[in-house]
Amino acid sequence: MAVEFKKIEGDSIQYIALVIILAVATGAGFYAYILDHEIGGLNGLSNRVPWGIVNAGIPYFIGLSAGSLIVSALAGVFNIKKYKVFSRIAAYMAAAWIIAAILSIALDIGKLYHFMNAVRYFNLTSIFSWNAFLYSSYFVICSIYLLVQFEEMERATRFMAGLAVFWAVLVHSGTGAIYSFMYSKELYHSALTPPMFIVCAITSGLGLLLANLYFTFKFTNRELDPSLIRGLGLIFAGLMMVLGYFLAVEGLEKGYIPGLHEAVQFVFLNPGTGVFWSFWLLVVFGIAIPIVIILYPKTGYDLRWISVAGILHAALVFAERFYLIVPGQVFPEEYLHGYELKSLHTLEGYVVSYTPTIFEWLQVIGLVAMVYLVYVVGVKLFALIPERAVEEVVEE
Amino acid sequence: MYHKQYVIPLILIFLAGFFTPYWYNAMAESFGYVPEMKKPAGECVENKDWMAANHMLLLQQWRTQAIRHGAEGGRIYHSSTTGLEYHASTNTCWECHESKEEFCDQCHDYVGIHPECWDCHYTPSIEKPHYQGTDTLSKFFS
Amino acid sequence: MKSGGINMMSRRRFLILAGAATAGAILTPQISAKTQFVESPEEVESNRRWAMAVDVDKCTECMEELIAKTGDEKVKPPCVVACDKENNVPEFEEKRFDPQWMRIAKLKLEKPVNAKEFYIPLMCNHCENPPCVQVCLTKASFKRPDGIVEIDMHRCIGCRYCMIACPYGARSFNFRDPREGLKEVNPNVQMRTEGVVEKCTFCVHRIDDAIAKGEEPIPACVEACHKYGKGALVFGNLKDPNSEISKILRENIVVQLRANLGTDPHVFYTKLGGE
Amino acid sequence: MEEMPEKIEIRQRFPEWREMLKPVKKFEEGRLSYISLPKQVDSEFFKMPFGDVERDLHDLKLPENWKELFLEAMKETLEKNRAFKLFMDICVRCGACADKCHYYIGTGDPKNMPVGRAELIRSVYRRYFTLSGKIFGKWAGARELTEDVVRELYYYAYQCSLCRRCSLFCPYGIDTAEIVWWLRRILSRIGLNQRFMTISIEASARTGNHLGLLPGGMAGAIQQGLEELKDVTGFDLHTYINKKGADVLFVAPSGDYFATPHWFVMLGYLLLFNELEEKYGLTVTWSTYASEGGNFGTFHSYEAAQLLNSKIYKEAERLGVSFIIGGECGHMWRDKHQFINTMNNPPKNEEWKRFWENPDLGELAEGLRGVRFDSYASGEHGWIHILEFTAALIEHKKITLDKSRNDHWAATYHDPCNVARGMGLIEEPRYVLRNVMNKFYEMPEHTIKEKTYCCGAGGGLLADEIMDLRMRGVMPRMMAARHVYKKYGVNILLTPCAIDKAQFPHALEYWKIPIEVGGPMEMVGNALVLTAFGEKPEDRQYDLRGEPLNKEEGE
Amino acid sequence: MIGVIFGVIVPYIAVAIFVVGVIYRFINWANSAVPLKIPTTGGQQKSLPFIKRTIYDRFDSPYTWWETVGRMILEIFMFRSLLKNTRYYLDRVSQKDARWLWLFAILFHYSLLLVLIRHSRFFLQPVPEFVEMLSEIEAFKGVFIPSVYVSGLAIVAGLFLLWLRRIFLSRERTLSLPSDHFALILLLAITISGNIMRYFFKADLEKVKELLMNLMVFDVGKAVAIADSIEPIFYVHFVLASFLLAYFPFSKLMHAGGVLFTPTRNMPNDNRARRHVNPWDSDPSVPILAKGITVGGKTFTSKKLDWDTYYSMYTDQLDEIAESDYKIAPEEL
Repeated sequence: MAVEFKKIEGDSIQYIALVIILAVATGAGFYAYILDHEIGGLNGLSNRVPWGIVNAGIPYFIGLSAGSLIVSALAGVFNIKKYKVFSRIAAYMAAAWIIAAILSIALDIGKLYHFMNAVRYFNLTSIFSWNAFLYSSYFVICSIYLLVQFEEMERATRFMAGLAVFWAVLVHSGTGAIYSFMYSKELYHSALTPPMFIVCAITSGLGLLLANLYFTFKFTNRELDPSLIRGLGLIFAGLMMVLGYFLAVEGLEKGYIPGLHEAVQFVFLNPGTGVFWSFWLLVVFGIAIPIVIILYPKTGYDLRWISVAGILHAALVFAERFYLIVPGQVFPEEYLHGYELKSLHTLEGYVVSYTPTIFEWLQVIGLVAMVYLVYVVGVKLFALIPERAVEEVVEE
Repeated sequence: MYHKQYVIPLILIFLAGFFTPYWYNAMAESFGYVPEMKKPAGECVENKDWMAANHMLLLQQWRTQAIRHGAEGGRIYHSSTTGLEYHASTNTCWECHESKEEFCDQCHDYVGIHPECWDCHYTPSIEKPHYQGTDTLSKFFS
Repeated sequence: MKSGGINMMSRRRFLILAGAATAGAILTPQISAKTQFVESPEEVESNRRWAMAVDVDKCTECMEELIAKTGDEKVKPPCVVACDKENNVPEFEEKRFDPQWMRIAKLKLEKPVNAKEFYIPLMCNHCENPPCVQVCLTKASFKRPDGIVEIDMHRCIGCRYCMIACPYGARSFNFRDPREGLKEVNPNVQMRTEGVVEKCTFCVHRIDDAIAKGEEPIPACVEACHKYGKGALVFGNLKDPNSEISKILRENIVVQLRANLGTDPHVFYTKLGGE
Repeated sequence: MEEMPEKIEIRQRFPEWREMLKPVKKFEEGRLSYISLPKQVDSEFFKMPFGDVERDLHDLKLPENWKELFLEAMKETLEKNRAFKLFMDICVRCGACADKCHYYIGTGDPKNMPVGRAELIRSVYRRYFTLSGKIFGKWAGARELTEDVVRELYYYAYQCSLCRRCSLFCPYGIDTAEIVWWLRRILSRIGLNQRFMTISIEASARTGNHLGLLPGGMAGAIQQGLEELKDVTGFDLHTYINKKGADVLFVAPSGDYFATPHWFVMLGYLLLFNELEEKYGLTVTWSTYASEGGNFGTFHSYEAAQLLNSKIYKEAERLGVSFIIGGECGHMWRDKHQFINTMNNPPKNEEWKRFWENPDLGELAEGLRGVRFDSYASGEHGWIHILEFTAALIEHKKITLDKSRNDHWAATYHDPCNVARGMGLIEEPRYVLRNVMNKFYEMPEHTIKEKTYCCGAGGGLLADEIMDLRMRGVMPRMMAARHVYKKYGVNILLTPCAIDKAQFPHALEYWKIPIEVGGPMEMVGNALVLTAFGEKPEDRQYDLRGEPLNKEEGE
Repeated sequence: MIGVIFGVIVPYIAVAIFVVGVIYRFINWANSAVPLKIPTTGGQQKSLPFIKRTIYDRFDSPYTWWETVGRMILEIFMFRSLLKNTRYYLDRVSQKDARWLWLFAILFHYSLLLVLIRHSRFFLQPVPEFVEMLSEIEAFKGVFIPSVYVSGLAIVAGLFLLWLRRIFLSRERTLSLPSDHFALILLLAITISGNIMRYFFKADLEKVKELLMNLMVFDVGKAVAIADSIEPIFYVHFVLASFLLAYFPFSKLMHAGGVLFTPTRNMPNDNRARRHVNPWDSDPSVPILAKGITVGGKTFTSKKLDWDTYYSMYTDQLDEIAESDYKIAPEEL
């Protein structure tokens, strides 16, 4: 018998309270945005560091989305039937995260109401322009994928799953390219970025999904088979190792170039900066510890520990995005090789500090809250969660 | 008639809603208000009636042209009504239409449209002192 | 325009249709200016390429004098002041988001101790291959046929991708409403609103005006530099072999900033470190 | 075993709109209800206009001026009922209601869509009561009233079970049941009544109950039940009938006195009442005069409904009870919940007034103090559903239950349409069931609670001659039942509705689903430990159906 | 001439018909009685205190006045009944939510609301700020010139989707009458002509507003003068809109007002707490049938079965029950 998906009743006090809290958080985020733009300059950005954490939200959310979708499509593309129970939640989350990503762009740009220009005057040479197309098409694909799942159209689901995975990889490479193709900033320019993005996307999306599944099933009092989660957890751990490998290779390669010694030292060995902390927190708490949690037998089978690992990793991937975007801007470029240049009237030539303000954090948190609001409302409106996620049910 | 307590207020709300313009305009004391524009000096670039409906298209085309091609062919406008040539600088229009309040705003306010042109572009209503060119710098450097 | 052969809007009917096309569908491109407005093709193939040359020696001299005179390490020389006023560049207390089209940088060799210090002006380099134009989502940054890289503020969405892409840090973002930071207004140059990116335009309005009148164009900074400074800045048409700038480029060793990126900037620095 | 019946063919047709306006000439076999005989509608106690003629649908024998009578009745209806008038006017034909109707799903007949059914009369309305219909005729969707149209109206008016499922999904709440109900009233004004329901109405008007049971018969039936209970429990139980001075009047649908599986519910009632009387001293009486809870008048017309339900408040007043408990029945609760207190004056006896001043059962029997009804009921109404009553007793721990006695049942619960959509009684039965049994499973979400599907025999359609229609109409419910049967191994379908209990056994057989039918009170009866009689949980050896409780040990 | 007829006479007539028509319909409906309290209960009733009644039940099965109002508001502003829509598959056991109709309906109705609010700038002087703000937000001010109003395009899309439903879905095609198509086509014509006027053949808005302002104060002389100078394209839109106004009260479009009257939604489910009195049967001590009903000049009276009649009919059996002191016990064998 096929898996049965069922809406939740959504009438408990806790549920309504959760919706209200999330709505308030979302509202606070948007209010922070309005304040930021009405007054101006409330964020920590500067003319040297024009992209901050709201911008880091774009790759972060896209990553969560793509990761989630790839998990969802596991069942379809690779025909792993037992993960079919999660495919709807994952695909729905993917669609929700992509909305957050697009909104993240919207919050970030200075003239929101001009955004239609990006569609009207599509610039073929701009990677961002392509990404705008990729994101919106990706959202459409996610939605169709979800729709065919709701309609239980088997073959269409298979096809859409394949297409969605392909598109997720494409979108992610594209997002990586936004940063990696920027030859004007030495620390940005790396061919490893797009593949690393994809790995990072899958791990973060998967990590958050693990926690998400655990909490969802717990709060809806539905049965969840730990072995299913364990299977996903192993994939999670494996990919985190790949991610660690990529980070190491990229860091070593940059450190090998004499011209970049100073910059690399600044990034990796200078504990006074947020960049340093973002990197090492990611490595230690975002990668090493989650891997240990999952591989250590005592914790690796415990759903609670697995979800802790998932949350740790997913949260600290945001630090990875920070580490990706900010150092390249903070560290001054060399305009004239061999010369030390210090501007009299601007901050050029100086190491600029970038500290996100509360307004920026509120925007990012607001977007996360919005995604969970969409999710929490979604499980009431749509049949997303299976009645029980147990392996026997699935294999029948 | 049954349920008078609901139906009569409903009818009243309907009437109040439908006839919003009456009480609204009565409160604003603007019954039958028609804007009066100050007649600008000189001939308009194009036919007046046509301009009333289409000036925004003209300005948009002209500005795009002027920005993108500038000296290479975007700045001169040949009127098809008068046959005259107009040179596009950001202030060409103000030569005839001396006052934004008495010309542009009259219509725009009337139909509730606020173009964002004047967010950036100079209007005669700006009170800050004009910059007169590099000559005025002599007070700093000489 | 001397030729006067351009009849931009020959028929009113055209405008009606143009309006239709612009609004009809989002994806319909705006009626192409080239096909509809510019009728003589040789005008598009421009015979001008604007560029600037900086005599670092003179510039340093001027700055040192000024600093000595005012005692202010960060004094703004005439070129910068002229630029700010001419182009309605606002001034804000907080340096973080204070837009600056032109600014002076202090330069010194990294390794040898007590090396001589130079001053050079920094501005938009009006590259031949501008990365900002490459990455702009909306084609708001564009390169005119005469080589000037400009921003169409009507289109800019404020994504700041161009600021990331620009190798020269030439661009500033308007975090605040720039009109708050203006004390004077130059009516001939549009102001900006918050949320768009701006940068040096080589005083494009002056160039266009001058061309229309048949004069030699001169940007405000160059004008001020010659009037009040040492005349370190030279502006001119590279395609004209007789122009002063062509001569300078022929006769001097010139340096471009970050030439290795292949962007081919068109602000040239000469006499770096003295001849 | 699990295959579908061999022969069921659902032909969906999508004719043009013009064809929809043409009356149907060919009536499907098994869907056409017989027209009443004179003895039913021209009897002393139930006299309808022009009931003195025997008719069939091919020979209507309408009165001469039937057209005027029809339009006059329609005009009267439009004035008397805003719902009817409004529903004539505001339908936008969005189609949201179409596949909500179980008869449409089962038959595929486009005129069985709720909107299609309403359009039949709406087209007549347009022709005679709106300007556009008068001017544009067919193009405004209007049509002449002819004898063929009347035939069609009759044919389709009696293919609706008044379940109101369409009304739930309609964006304007258009209630096809309301339209059909008043249409049946209009039809009755020109002498067209359906035979099956008028048999019961007439019997009820004459004897007090639909089955035509005389007082002795009814007493005998209850006595029979008490005897069976003696076999099951071993105790001498008793009950009261027509007893003045009792605390509570109990009214059950008359099916409960005889039919199976209703009968087991009856036993459940008796067990509960005995326990209450023995333990707390709360006396419950039955009545031969008010022996019918059901009300087939609610399928016929306002007046017929009023005629039938007028007895009960009178009897309550005569017996001097404090309030009334109603048994397990579906449409009865539409009538008792929404109609009865408008159609009648509530009782005015002292006991009633006193109780409703402080509606606490402790006023009647001290041991039951704390069980209150004032959160939702008042003395102007005074009816309590037996399951609400039981739920309250369970909540206040007034009765002792042994869940394990129902372990041989895996149950699912069918919400009767009128109870769910006319009353809102949704959680109480579930509360009771969860407390009396361990294995309780819900059917799929779209088929329960307020979205419940009709059994296909309500609204007077329990007639045998329309068996085809009934079996088609019950299909969605049966599909849901089969789903839980396969998924959870459910073996009993519980429903607090007499018509359901009559319909489902046939339907389950027809659709080849091997499960039983019962009522929640039967489960209560099984689980109820008669502590007042000294019963211990393990004492009971048989359930109410006479099956041994511990099969494995027993065999 | 065209201006006088279409610019002055037609709108006056249309507005008069609309206002009178709508009020007539309201009163007409209100003149019918509501005999019974018949809410369709979509959720758990208010009952015993321990029975969980959720927030949704409060709106689906309202008990108090406020809950009923809440139900109506949700119904009117969220089309909640349509949101619950499901679809039945003959070939499958499962049922699915089917919310497309809800989506299209919401798309159309909310666009219509926005469009109407935006149009208020032609009648109000000065134009209220929120109207301007709304226009600016939905138009992406500054991207297109003239600005593209999203609601103006969405309303066309919504109407088309609703119409395509009626054309391509066989069930909806069957039950659509010409008047259903007509209403959609009329609205499409109005919205499309409006869009054409906005983007392709422009009319002078300032004159349009002048015309309307003068019409409003019955300054016919001025209005006629202005009306003649407005571009003809305006009259296509204007006359169609006037026709819609006049057509509105006498068509199914009146569902907009009717939804407020619908007894299955606007009544609380509190039958057991508060008695509803039937206005044409306010003293129901004797059933109507026992009083007799008159049809076609003849009166039909049913005999009333009150206790005395009943007793007289079945005296012996009832006495037998009375003898056993109204108690039934199993027979002693």
